[in-house]
Amino acid sequence: MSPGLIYALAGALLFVLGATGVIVLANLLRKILAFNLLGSGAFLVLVGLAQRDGGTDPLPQAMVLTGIVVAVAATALALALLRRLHRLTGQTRLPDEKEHG
Amino acid sequence: MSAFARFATVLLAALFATTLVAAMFNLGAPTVDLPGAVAAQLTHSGVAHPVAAVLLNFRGYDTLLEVAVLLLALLGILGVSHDDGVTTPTPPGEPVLQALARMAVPFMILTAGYLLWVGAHRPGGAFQAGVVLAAAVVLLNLARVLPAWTRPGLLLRLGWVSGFLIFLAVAAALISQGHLLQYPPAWAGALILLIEVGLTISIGLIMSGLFLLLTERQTSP
Amino acid sequence: MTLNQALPLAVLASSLLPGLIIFMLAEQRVGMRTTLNLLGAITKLILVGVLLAGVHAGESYGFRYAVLPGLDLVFKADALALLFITLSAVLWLLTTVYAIGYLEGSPQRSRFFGFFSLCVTATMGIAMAGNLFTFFIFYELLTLSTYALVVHRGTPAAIRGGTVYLGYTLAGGALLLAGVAWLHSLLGQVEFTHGGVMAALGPEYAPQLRMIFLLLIAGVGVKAALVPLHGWLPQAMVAPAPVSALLHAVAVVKAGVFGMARIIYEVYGVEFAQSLDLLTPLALVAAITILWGSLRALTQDDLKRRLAYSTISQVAYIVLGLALFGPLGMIGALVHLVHQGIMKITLFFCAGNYAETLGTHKVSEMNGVGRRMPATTLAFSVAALGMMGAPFTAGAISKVWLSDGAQAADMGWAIWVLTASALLNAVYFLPILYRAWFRRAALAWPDEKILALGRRETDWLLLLPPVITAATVLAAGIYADSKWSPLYWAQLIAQSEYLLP
Amino acid sequence: MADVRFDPLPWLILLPLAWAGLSFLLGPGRGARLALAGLSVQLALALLLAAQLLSGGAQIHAVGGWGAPLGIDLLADGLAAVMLLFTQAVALPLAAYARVYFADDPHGRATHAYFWPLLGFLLAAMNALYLSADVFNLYVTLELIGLAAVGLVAAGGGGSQVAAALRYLLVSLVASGAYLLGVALLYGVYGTVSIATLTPLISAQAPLAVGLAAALMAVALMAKTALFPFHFWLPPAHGGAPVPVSALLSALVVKASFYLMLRLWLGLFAPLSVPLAWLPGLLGVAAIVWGSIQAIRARRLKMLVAWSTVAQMGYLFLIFPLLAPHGVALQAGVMQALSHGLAKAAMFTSVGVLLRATQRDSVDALAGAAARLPITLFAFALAGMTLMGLPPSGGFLAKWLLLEAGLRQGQWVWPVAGIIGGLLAAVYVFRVLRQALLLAPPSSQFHPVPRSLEWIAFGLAGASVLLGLRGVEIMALLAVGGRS
Repeated sequence: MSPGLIYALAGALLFVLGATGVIVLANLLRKILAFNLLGSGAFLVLVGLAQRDGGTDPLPQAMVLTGIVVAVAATALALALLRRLHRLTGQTRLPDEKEHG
Repeated sequence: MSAFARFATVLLAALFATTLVAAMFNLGAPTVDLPGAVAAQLTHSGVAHPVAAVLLNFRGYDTLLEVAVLLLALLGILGVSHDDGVTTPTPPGEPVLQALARMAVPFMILTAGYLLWVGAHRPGGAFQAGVVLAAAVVLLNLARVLPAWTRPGLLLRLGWVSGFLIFLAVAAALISQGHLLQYPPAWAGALILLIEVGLTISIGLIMSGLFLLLTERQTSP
Repeated sequence: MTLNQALPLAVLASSLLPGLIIFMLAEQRVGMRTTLNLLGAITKLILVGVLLAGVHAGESYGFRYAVLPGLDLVFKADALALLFITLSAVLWLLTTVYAIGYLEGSPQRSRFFGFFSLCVTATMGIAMAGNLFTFFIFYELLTLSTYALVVHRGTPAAIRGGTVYLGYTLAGGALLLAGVAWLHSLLGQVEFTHGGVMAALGPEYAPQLRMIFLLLIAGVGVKAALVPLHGWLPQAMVAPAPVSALLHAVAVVKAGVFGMARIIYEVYGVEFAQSLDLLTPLALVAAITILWGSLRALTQDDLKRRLAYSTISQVAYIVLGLALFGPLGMIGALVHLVHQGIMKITLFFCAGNYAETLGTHKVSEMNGVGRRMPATTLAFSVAALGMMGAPFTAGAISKVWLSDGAQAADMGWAIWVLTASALLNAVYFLPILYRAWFRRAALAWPDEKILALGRRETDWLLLLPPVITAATVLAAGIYADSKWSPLYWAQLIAQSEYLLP
Repeated sequence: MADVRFDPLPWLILLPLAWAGLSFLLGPGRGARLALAGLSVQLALALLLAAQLLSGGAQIHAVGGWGAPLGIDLLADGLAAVMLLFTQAVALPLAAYARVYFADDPHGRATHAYFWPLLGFLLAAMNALYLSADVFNLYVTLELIGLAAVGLVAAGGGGSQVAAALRYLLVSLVASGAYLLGVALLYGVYGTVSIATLTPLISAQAPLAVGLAAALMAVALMAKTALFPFHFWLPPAHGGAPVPVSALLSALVVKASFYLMLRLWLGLFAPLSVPLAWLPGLLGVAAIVWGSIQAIRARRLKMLVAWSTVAQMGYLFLIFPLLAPHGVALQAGVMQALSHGLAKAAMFTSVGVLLRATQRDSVDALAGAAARLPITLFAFALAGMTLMGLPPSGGFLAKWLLLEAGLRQGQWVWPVAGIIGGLLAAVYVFRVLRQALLLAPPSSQFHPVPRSLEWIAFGLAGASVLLGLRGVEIMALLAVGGRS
C-alpha cells in the first residue's frame, strides 16, 4: 500500500469523523473544530489519492493550498460569529429554532 | 439531539466511512496525466516551481478568487465586530516579552521576504510569507505593543485590498493578450512577482486582521 | 397586423386600458373616472357592432401570438363568441351607469372600477378565446378580478364570502388546468373547431377522454354553479349590487356555461360526446341543479340570496339545453344564455334599488314597495314574469325551444323538469310581486334615503338601467323572429355547429 | 490570438470584483453609486452575451490561454447565459432598493456598513459559478457565495440573527467540504477537474469512488439549495436578515446551487443519476408540502415569505425525474427559477415596505394596508400570482411546462404535486391579502415610506407576471448548445 493511499484513507476517516462531530456535538466551538477536521480530511484525500502511485503531482498540492486558505478564512468568520453570539446572548450553542416564526 | 439520533448518525457515518475506504482500493491509474502537462509548460509559466506555476499561472484564476475569499472573511468579521464600546481592561504585557517581540519581528519580516523570493523555484510564496508577517503582527499584539484594531482607517483598508486590486488589474490588463490572466511568457516572471509582493502584504494584513479584530477590545497600554 | 387581427385586440383593450388608467387615478377625480368608464364601454359597443356586421357578412376575425414554442394565445371572434360579447358589452354599459350612481361617495372607487374593467376584459377574453389554453388564462383572470370586487367592502363578512368564492373557483381552476394540459398532451395544440377535434384519436382513448371531460366540466361547472359546485354563489352576494348584477348574474356564471358550450361543441364535438355517452349524465346533473336551485330559492327571505338560488337553477337550463343532443336544444340553450342574462340583471338592479333607496334587503320587508317605487317594481315584475316563462317575455321563447329540444332528443323527463321548475319559479316570485303591489306598506322603511327631488322614486342613474333591460326582456320576447334578435343569432350558430345548410 | 469580437465572459466576473474592492476601499456604508453603475454595465454585458450566443452558439474562454485540462475554462451556453441575465436583471433593482432602504434605516449604519462590497463579491461569485467549467474552481465559487451570503445575514444583527448566520455558515461549510471530497475522489480516479474532460470518461460502469463523488456533490448542493430535509437553516437566515439581503438570498443565491446541481446531474453524472432521478422529485414534493404548511402557520410576515421559498425550491426539484428525454422539463425548471426569483424579490421588497409602514413584522398588523399602500399590495398580490402559478405569469408557464413534461411521459405524480402546491400557495398568499384588505382599525397608524421602494417592488412583481406572456426568446436562448 503506497504512502499516498494511506494518507487518502486517513483523510477519509478524518472527514467522516469531522462530519459526525459537526452533526452530533452541540458546543459551537467543537462544531467549528470538527469542521476543520472534516476539511483536513478532504485535503488529505485530494493530495493522497492523486499521488497514490508514488509520483508527485503539483495540481492537488496547489488546490489544497487554496483549500487551506479558504478553510482558514471560514474558520475565522465562524469564530467571529461565535464570539458575537456569546457577547450578545451568552450562549455557545445554537438555539433550536422553532419550525415557524 | 436525542440519544437515538446520535446513535443513528454514528452508525451511518461508520457505514459511509467503510464504503469510502473500500472505494479507494484498487483504483486504476488516473486517465489524464496533468503532471506531465505541467512539466511540459513549466518553462512558459514564468516560475521554476511547479506548484507556484499552477497557483499563479495555470490556475491563477483560482488564486484570484481565493484572495477574494480572504477579503470576504474579513468583511464578515468587520460586519459583526464593530466597536460596541465594551472594553475589558487587561494587564500590561511583561517587559521581557515585549523586548523579545521587538527583537523577533525584524527577523520575521526578513524571513517573509525570503519566503516570497524563494517561492519562484522552491516551496514558499506569497501565502507563506504573508502568514509569517501576520504572525509578527500577532506577536506584537500579544506582547501589548500593538493594540487591537477597532475601526480600520483608509490606510489599513488600502493595505488589505491593494494586493487583490493589483492582482485584478493585472488579470484585466492581460485580457488584451486574448484571455483572462494570459501572461506573455516574457513578462510572466515579472508580473507574477509584482502580484506576489502585493499579495504578501495584503495577506499578511488580512491574516493579522482576522486575529486583531477578534481579540478583546483593550485599553491600550 | 391587418384590421381583422386588430379588432379582437381592440375589443379587449377598450376595457383593459381604461381599467389600468383608472387604477392610477386619484380617488377624488370622479369626472375623469366616469368619462373613462363610459368612453370605454361605448367604444366597446361600437367595436362589437362592427364585428357583428362583419361576422354576419362572413368575415372572420382572429389573432394569434406565441407564448412558448408550440403554445399560442389564440383569439377569434366567431358567431358564438359574439353572442356572449354582445351580451356582456351591452350590460357592461348599463351596469357602469348603474354603478356610478350606486357607489356615489363610497370609498375606494378607483380600485372598484379598475377591477370592474378587468373583469369585463377577462369576460371578453373568455368569449374570444380560440383554444382551451387561452380560455383557461382568462378564466383564472376572471376569478382573481372578481375576488377583488367581492371583498371590496373590506368587512369581515365580505372577506369571508370572498374566501369561499376563492376556494371554489381556484379548486375549479386547478381541475380545469389538469384537463386542459392532459388534452394538450394528447392532441398537441388544437383550436376550437366546429364539430370538434377528436377525430384524430382512436377508440382506445375513450376512457382517457371521459376522464378529461369530467375534469373540464367540473372545472367550468364551478363557475356555472352546477350542484354540488354551487356553494360560492349565495356567499358571493355580499358584493355590492352592481357586482352581483353583472358578474354573478352574467359574466361569471355565463363564463362557465360558455366554456361548456365550447368544450362540448368545438372540442369534443357533440356527436363524439354523444358517442362517448357523456351528454345524458350532464343533462341529469343540470336537471338536479334546476330543481335544487328552485327549491332552495323558496326558503330564502334575503332577496339577493333568493335571486342567487334562482340564478343557479336558471343557468342550469342552459346546461340542460347544451346537453340535449340536437340543434333545437342548443338554440334553446344559447338564446336562454342571453335572455336569462337580461332578466336576471334586471332583477338585481331592482334589488339594488330597493336596498339603496329604502334599505329593504328582505322579501318580508317589501310590502308596498310598488307604490313607493313604481317604475323599479314594474321592471322587477316584468323580469320575474320572464323568469317564469310568461308569454310575450323573453323567458317564454327560451322555454319553448328548450322543451322542443327535449322532445326532439326524446328526453321526455326533461320537459317535466322544466315545467316543475316553472311552477317553482312562480311560487317564489309571485309572492314578492303580491307583497310589492297589493300589501300595504309598513309605516317606515328600514333605512330610507330622502332624495333631493322628492317626487323621484330614486336616482335616475339607478332607475334607467333596470327600465331599459326590462324593456329589452319584452322586446326580445315579442320580436323574437326578427333579424338580429338573440334567437336569430342562436339559430345561426346552431347551423354552423351542426354543420347544417 | 485576440478575439475579433469583444468577449464579455471575463468581465462579468472582474467587474463586480473590482467595484467590490473599491467600495471597500471607500469605507463603511460607501459605494452604492459604484455598485449601481457596475451592475448596469454587467446587465448590458449579460445582454450582449445573450445576443452573441443566439447568433454564434456557446462560448468558451480559456483562462490563461492554457485551456482545459491544464487551465480553467469558462463556458457560456444557453443555460448559463439565461442565469447570468436573470441574476444581473434582479440584482440591479434590488441594489437600487437597498440604497434607499438603508438610507433611512432606523437600526443605524452597522447593518449595512459593508453591504456593498459583500454584494459585489456575492455577484462576482455567482457569475463565476455560472460560467465555470471546472469542478474545483466551482468549489471556490461555492465557498465565495457561502461566505458572502453569511456575511450579509450576520451584519450588525442581534443574537437570533447571528445564530441564524452561524447555522447557515456551518451548513454551507460542511456542504462545501462534502463537495470538495467529491472533487478529490474525481481527481483521484481521472486525474482532472475539467468538466469537459471528465464528462466523456464517466460511464455507468464507473468505479464506486465516482458514484460516491456524485452522491457527495449532489447532497452538498441539495443542502445549499435548502431542499427538504436540509431546509432547516433557510427560514431563520432569510427571515432574520435585513429585507434587501433576504430578497437577494431568496431570489438569487439559492438558485446558484440549484443551477450547479442541474448542470452536474444533466452533464457530468448523467450516466449515474438516471436510476435515482425519482429521489430529488420526492424530496421536492416533501418540501412543497412542509414549506407551505409552515408558511400557512407563520405569524411573522418575513417568516411566511421565507418558508414559501422552502416550498418553491421544492418545485425546482420536481423536474429531475422528468429531465432525461425531453427538453420540456428543463424549460420548466428554468422558467420556475426565473419567475420565482423575480416574484420572491418582489415579495420581500414589498414586505420591506409593509414592515417599515407598520413598524411590526406580523401578518396581523396588516389590516388596512390595502387602502394605505395600494401599490405595495398590488406588488405582493402579483408576486403571489406567480408563486401560485396562476395565469398569466411566469409561474404559470413553469407549471404548464411541468404538466406537459409529466403527462407526455405518463408520470402524472409530479405535475399533480405542482398543482396542489399552487393551491397551498394560494392559502398563504391570500392569508396576507385577506388581512390587508380588511378595513383598518381606528387605532392603526402607518408610517410614511419612500415611494421608490414601493415602485421597485411593483416593477419586480410586474416583471414576474409579464414573464408569463413571452417565454419564446428565453427558451430560444436556453436551447443554445452546451453541456446539457
